[in-house]
Amino acid sequence: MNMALWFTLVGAALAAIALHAFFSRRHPLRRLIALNIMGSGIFLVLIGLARLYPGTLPDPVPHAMVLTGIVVAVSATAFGLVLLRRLARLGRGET
Amino acid sequence: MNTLLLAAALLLLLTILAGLWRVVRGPTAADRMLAAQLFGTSGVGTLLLLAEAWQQPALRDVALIFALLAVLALVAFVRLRHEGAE
Amino acid sequence: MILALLATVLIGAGLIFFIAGTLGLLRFPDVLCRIHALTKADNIGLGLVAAGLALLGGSWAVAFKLLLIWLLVMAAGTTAAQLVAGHSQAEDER
Amino acid sequence: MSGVTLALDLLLGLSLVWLAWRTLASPTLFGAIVLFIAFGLLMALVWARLDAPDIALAEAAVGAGLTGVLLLAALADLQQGDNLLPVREPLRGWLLQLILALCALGLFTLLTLALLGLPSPPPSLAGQVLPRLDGAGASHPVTAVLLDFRAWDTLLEIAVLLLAVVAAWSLGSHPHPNPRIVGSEVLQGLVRVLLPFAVLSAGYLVWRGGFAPGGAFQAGTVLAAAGILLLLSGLGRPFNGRHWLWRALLASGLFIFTGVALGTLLLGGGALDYPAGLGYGLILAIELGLTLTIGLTFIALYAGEQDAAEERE
Repeated sequence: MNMALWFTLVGAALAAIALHAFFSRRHPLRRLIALNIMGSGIFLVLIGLARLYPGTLPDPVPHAMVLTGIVVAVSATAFGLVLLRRLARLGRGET
Repeated sequence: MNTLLLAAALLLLLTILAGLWRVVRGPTAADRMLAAQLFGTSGVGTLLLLAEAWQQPALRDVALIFALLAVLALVAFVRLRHEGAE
Repeated sequence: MILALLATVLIGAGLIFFIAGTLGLLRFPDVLCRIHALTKADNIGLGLVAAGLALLGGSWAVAFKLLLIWLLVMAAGTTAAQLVAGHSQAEDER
Repeated sequence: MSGVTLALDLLLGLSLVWLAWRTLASPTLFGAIVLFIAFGLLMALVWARLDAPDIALAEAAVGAGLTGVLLLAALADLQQGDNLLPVREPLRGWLLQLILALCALGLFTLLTLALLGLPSPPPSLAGQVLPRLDGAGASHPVTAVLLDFRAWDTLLEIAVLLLAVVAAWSLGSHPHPNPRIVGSEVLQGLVRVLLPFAVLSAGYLVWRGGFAPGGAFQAGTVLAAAGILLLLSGLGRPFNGRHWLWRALLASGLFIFTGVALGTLLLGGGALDYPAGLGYGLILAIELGLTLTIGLTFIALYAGEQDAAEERE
């Protein structure tokens, strides 16, 4: 079996597992982790596609997209965590 | 030579997976964190071996970043956890 | 040829240390013992593997980078061990 | 393909799926976070396998360093006092569970079908990017795509990062994570050793980005990790987020990027259409700014903003 195809399938599996966890787990921190794993799965599909055929050179455009995606994913996660901390403080009755 | 290097990388990957078992089992939080630190070192070793086997010098830079930053999570664990809980 | 043989020996020896460290992590009874096993074995293991790879790398720049990586891992690893040990001691005393 | 490589691929893929499952099913939050950090390490190895060293670099900095520390800091904050984070009841009922499992299975099937239905060879833009590299400001294809051919996307991405900081600030302050004093001398010794190397590596990555894997994203994350390490060790003091110099540095990437866009527009070309010969210098300037912005953005999101009241003390 083609190596890149194998990893794209792994990526699809990761996305599916994480989707399941995102809806079945209720703690927001767990959901953020699930979202991150889902993202990794999708990135894996994209990069696997970029070099699906070993003869051709890897396509740099998906690489650039995934690089952008990783940075945006981290900043979204960081912002989500700020929201969480705010929510917890509201729950404790602090302002 | 290449096959040997790849076999070595495979062996290191196996030690990482064995360490994962310690993370899953614990029992203490310190154990989990320590095992995570081990992945850092084994991961650096794996990356260095792969850099040579696949002739991808950029992987040495990845190893360098790991060497620099793998300790960060452990520091956060030691300094922040259970803050104000006692 | 001799270089390649020497490199193989060094890398092989390094792997043995890695495996020993992992066995210690899995089998030793408490945190402090496990720290003891890990820090020594892994740092020496990585050093040997890096030395072997430096022989194969074929340039001083590569060898220097490998040395730098090893030194960084050692600095971080030993400090990490110290921190975790101190942390679990503090937890025990509480 | 040799048997060893095949074993390596199979082991990497299977352990990735297993690890994701264990991470998401972990009984404790702390365990989930540590397993997620390990997941990042395996991802970096997979990126290396897929000839994507740029992404492996970013994943190493993000997965090994940044995300883990952000999650741990948030967890420490959530565990202060009583945890009053509103968490809804877990899903109940076999029908809901079934629907959820079918949805997940559906996603996997759809992705697989889409993969198998691709024409052969699959569509690729490599044929359009690679011949144009000679005229671009960077000879490394990924950097050329990010900062030359599709520079607009990157410009907007930086705007999004700044927006995240502004949004976080607008929510009011969250407490700066206060480090404990345990082991601070040893730790500060380590930080004094690591920090110069981290800054040096960040610079090295920016410089490499022009012609080899590397660039502003990776360098910025390394810088952010270094800054957070400084705060955690107690060597660095939390800064005043309202200070104009801090804000100017935070926005420097966007300023330089927009400045270059306006400049090229005034020179008569299209915006971000670099004049011949100037491309390399302009891209390097933009990348240095981006590195600062990305690094400081994550530090700002980690550290939060101090209360106005605390400032006066």
